[in-house]
Amino acid sequence: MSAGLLYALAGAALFAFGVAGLILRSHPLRKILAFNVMGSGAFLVLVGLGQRDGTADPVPQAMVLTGIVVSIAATALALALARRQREHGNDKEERDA
Amino acid sequence: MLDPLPWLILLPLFWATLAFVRGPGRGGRLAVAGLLLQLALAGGLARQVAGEGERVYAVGGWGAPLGIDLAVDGLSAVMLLLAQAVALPLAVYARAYYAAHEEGARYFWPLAGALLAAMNALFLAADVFNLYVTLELLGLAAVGLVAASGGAGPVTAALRYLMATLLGSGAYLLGVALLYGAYGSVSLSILAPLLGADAPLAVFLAAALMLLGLMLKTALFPFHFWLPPAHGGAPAPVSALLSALVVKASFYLILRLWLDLFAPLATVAAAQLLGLLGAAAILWGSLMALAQTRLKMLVAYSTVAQIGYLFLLFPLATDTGSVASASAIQGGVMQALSHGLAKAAMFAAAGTVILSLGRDDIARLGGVSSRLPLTLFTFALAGVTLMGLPPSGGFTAKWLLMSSAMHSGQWGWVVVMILGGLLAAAYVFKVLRQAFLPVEAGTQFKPVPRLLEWPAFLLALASLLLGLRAGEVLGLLGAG
Amino acid sequence: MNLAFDLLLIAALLWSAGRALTTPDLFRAVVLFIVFGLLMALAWARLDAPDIALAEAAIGAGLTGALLLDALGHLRGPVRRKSGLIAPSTVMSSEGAGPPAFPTYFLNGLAIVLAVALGLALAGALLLLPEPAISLPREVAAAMDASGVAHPVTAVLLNFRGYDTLLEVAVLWLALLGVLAVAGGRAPGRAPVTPRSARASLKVPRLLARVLAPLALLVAGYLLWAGAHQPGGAFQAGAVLAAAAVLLNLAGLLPGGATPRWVLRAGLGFGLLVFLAVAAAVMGQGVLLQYPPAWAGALIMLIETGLTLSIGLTLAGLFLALSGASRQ
Amino acid sequence: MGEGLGVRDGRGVVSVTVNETLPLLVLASSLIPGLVIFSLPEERHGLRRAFNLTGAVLKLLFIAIMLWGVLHGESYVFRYSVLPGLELVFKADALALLFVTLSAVLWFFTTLYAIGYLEGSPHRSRFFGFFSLCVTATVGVAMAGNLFTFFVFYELLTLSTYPLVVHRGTPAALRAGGVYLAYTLTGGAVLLAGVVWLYGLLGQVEFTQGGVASTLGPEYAGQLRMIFFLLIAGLGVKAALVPLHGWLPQAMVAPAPVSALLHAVAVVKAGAFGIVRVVYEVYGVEFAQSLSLLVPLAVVASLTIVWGSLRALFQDDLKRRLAYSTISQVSYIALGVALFGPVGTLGGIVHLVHQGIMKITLFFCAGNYAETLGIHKVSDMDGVGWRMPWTTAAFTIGALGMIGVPPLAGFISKWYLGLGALEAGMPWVLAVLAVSTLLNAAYFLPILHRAWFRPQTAPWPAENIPMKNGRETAWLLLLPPLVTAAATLLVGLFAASPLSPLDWAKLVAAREYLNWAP
Repeated sequence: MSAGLLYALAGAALFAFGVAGLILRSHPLRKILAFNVMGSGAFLVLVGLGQRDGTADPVPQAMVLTGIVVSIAATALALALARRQREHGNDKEERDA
Repeated sequence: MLDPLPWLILLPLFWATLAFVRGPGRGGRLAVAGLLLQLALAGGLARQVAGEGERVYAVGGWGAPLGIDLAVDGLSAVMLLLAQAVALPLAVYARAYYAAHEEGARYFWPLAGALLAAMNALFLAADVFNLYVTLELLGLAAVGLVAASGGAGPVTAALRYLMATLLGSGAYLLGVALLYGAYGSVSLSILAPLLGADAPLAVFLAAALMLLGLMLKTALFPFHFWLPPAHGGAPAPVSALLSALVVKASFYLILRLWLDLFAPLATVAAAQLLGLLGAAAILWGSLMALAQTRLKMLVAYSTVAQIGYLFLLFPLATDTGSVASASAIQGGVMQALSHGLAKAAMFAAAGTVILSLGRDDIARLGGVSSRLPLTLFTFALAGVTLMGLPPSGGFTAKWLLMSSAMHSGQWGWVVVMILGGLLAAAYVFKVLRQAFLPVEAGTQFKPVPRLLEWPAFLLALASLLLGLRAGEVLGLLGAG
Repeated sequence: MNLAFDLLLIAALLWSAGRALTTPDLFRAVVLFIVFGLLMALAWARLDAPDIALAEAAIGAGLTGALLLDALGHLRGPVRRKSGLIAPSTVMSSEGAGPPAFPTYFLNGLAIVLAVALGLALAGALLLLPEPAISLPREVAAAMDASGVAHPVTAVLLNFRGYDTLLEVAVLWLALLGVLAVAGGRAPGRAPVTPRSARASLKVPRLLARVLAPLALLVAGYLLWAGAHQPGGAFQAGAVLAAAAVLLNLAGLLPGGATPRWVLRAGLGFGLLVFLAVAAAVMGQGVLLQYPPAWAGALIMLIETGLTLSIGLTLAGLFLALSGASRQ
Repeated sequence: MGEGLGVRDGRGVVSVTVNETLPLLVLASSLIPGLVIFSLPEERHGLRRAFNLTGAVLKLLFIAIMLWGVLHGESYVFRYSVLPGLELVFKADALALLFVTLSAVLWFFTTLYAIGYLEGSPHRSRFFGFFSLCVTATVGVAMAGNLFTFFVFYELLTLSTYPLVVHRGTPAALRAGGVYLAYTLTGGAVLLAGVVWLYGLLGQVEFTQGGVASTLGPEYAGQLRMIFFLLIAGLGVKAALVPLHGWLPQAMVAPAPVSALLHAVAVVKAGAFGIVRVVYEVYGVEFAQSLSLLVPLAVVASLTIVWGSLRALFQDDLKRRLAYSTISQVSYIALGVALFGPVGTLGGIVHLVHQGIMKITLFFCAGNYAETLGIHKVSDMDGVGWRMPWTTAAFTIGALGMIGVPPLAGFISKWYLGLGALEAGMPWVLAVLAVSTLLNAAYFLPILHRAWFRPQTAPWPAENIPMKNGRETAWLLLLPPLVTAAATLLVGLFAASPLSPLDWAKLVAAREYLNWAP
């Protein structure tokens, strides 16, 4: 078994972890972690599977670079929303108190 | 002469960036001008397709599989036209709306520009990884627009929407990875001939993952949970853009993949399952719409229901090449178009009512019929399309889907469509009847600018007249 | 030996990811996630993907980690009351609050079963997959001469699939827009909410920041220049720039803020505009993003320079807007 | 996307001749005033009136031209392709002209009446706008040249009448509107299923003398029966066939001019007219007979006739009594259609016109009683004949006509229906007619008795319009019922003369039964 395929298998497992986490965990920060794990899983499958014959393949590598940037973009937006939501929660609590 | 194809993607990005540089809340006029040009470009492109048929555009001159191809056929041309035709009046509406209602206005124009660029890029893409990038662009722009007003409700809705859309694109991306692993290419035109019924398990998994992810983004029942709060809670121009166009974009992609890529893999059972989910969406969405007490939530649930009709085409189009299949696809596309126009009009009308009345309780709409007659008329005309009554585009869609169902002997869908139409009538008239009540004591109707009422009316009128020009639309659809 | 290393690394990856998602303490979860990111960088290096390894370390583990740690103070614990009493959360479900009801159990169980099934099906599918029909590495190698650069990943990223990159830059810029819209959209005059744990864990000595920041600038320049023929490029360089900005901010030398002035806005839009302008300009000759062969190298360098600046600003902006917004 | 997925040819009309434009002009003469009226400010009464009446007169003019033309062998057809194989067709054939003339004439008088009736009430722009749309839809139903076009306008009729029914905005009106929609939209949906099914089998369903369904082989008999059931059920809602009639008594909360139009020409009649078209020109009466579809239809119609009359007996509310009477009377049309043979056809078709004239008279009068004296109940009508002699005279003519007293319009209808029943070999229908006539007398004569022969016992509930210069009520309220009452008398008296409704109905019947000369 080539390293590529091995890491692709690991990617599949990570993806499943991420999906489960995204569905099961309720805290937004945890969901953000889960989504990142899921993304990393998909990236590993993309590159690992593409290189299962053992030679480097620049095309999926470039795609993953794109994917990483997309991931941080989504993460930042999600964090902004989660923080804003929490502030609303605090405000509401203060009003209620 | 300008080649419309790449400019449909570059132009909205240009005006979005410039609007951003100009500063918060600025750039509305630029956007309207840009959209006007885009509409002309989309029209030009449609004419090209109608005349010369499908067109492939190799970005960078490399061509698939090394480079990225863009492609346009009848279906993409129709969807591009829809997107610009809905967005232009909505941009005019949004300028008037945000002049009266500042919340959420700060980054509306750059976000809307990015949204349109993403949508146009998606309709033109012919490469599954490039489609992933456009999907992310579209999803983030949509989430940003929902959240932009910053209120507690919209922010919570946006977060939920973001998680749903990220899960969806994650699944899609894994599908892309599997396809690349199986065939070594991500180009639709290269992949399509390689796929057969004997494809390895990974390809079946890829198909399932990609379609599931897109169904989540399209908010097909039971994945609709994120849609009503997001569409119902956003400012009206945003709700209109989202309900009219964004869910259609991911539906378009489902249709595209189903027809062009995964056709050999598609089984009758899978198609029936999609149809059943669509039927459940129609019934559940309509019932939920009927149960709402807030106007915009009702309209949002109506979107859940109307999306269901789109998915009825899959069981009807199983027997590829037959009359039933052709008219099912035509019906599905007509539904996407007419719902796009009508729902944009309806959300815009609801926004006008809210701006004028300062509230959106359905039970307290008394007097709208006499104080905002044009807006109410807009709502009613849009409602005619949703109910699928003649001569609207919604009726033509339903006619085509029903004939297809009868041709293929699938009577169950006919019953669903009839029930769906009646339920739609129930929730539309639930609003209209309240509007006929006398003005409630102590209610102030703020005067609204004409630019708020007329764009919505034109959209509703377009959704109605679409039924009479269906022949041309379907002609274009069949051209590529 | 290699196999043993791979297996160990994969075990560590799975462990850190799993723990990050399950450990009860959020701070621990974030730290575990950063560890996961660094392990991922190792994995990429092991897969002959040094570009991704660099990006993963800088962006995936570094910047994401900084964002997460910064957010942690605002998101940890149940919603606070003025009186200091801890009340059950209303807006956000706090973790571990009471036993879930039956349908939740059922749905959770279903989700776990589905995830396991998905993982197994994927594993099976991967093992059964035959060799692909098309070999893109060969195509890339054949077209390298015409690409204007010597490093294949850069060639793919900025030439063969440059269009993806164009849209990706738009995604990044868009995320910043979203963050600014959300973080800066509040009504003025609202009382700020000071987070409990604040940013104590992230304090950076000023001297360190003053030394590291110019160094980072140098590294970024090198990465940008190197990208043409070896691993590196605009994204990695931009990430290093952003890291410098984050350091300065943490040292208190660079204020955060959720409403950029126009010069800053112009800088943020600059990279995208340069990219768009090049894309549009070359269309006079041919199609979208088709560089004239003689100019390809120069144009790519131009785009990359614009992108580095813009990406650096944007990534830094994501951090500064988020942290600045909470301190307004 | 594969070839053949869409269709290239979606062109509409290329060139339009005068003969093609006339049907469109007939539609436009109420559509355009309607749209203009919507945009008029509420207080522009004069301009609104001008648009309304100009439209009504123009419509009459266009129809007169077409009547003349059809008698001289011209044909007026307009076609527009919506989808390949799906056309909007407007055609002025004999049957269409019969109905369209009736609608246009009665619209004219109802407009006059409505102007008088709504004097001083709010939301008149909205009212007259939808009123004009409603007539446009009715005219479209009348001139529809195929089943699809018919369906389009049939649904438009539903939509444009709803605002009229709920016009007053009272809880009762809104409730009635809800019931009305529930019935008619469901009916429309059932009709749609039938229409789509039939189009699936036939490709095109153009209204053709002798029908088009008989081209299908005998193996389709089962499907055609199912489709017939769906079509009649869909149409039966508007035609108020028992048990689909529940909406009609509720809808009488609408203002009197609306009720007048609803009961005489627009909604109820559209349903009945649709049944005529389906039996004669979609199935063909002989083919329908061979599928044994006519006897069940006759039975349903007979049940409706008797049931409606029975219920009318027990209503104290005048408009409600009239509403149940409509249920009964409109089914004469369906009954006539179901009687196989030219004479029955004649009876059914002529009743389409006669019932309209008589019933509109009665509703005008009921509106006058309510508007002038506040009388809504039969029990308040004691002595009203001497306070409002002209109105009551008109009412009397209408009521006697409904009972079938010769030589009034209703007599002609019943005479031919009776003869038709014998010709069709269904003598039991005579018994239905006899019972119905007795019941008609039983619920109308007491009203006349109260009005003329009982002294006024209590003050009028609300005398809004006082007696002035010997005029019992406003001119615009009085004139229309007098004209239609006169017409009730005249179409009966001069039934045998050329161009009378009976004569025109003979023309229609002669075309349906090729070997028959009246």
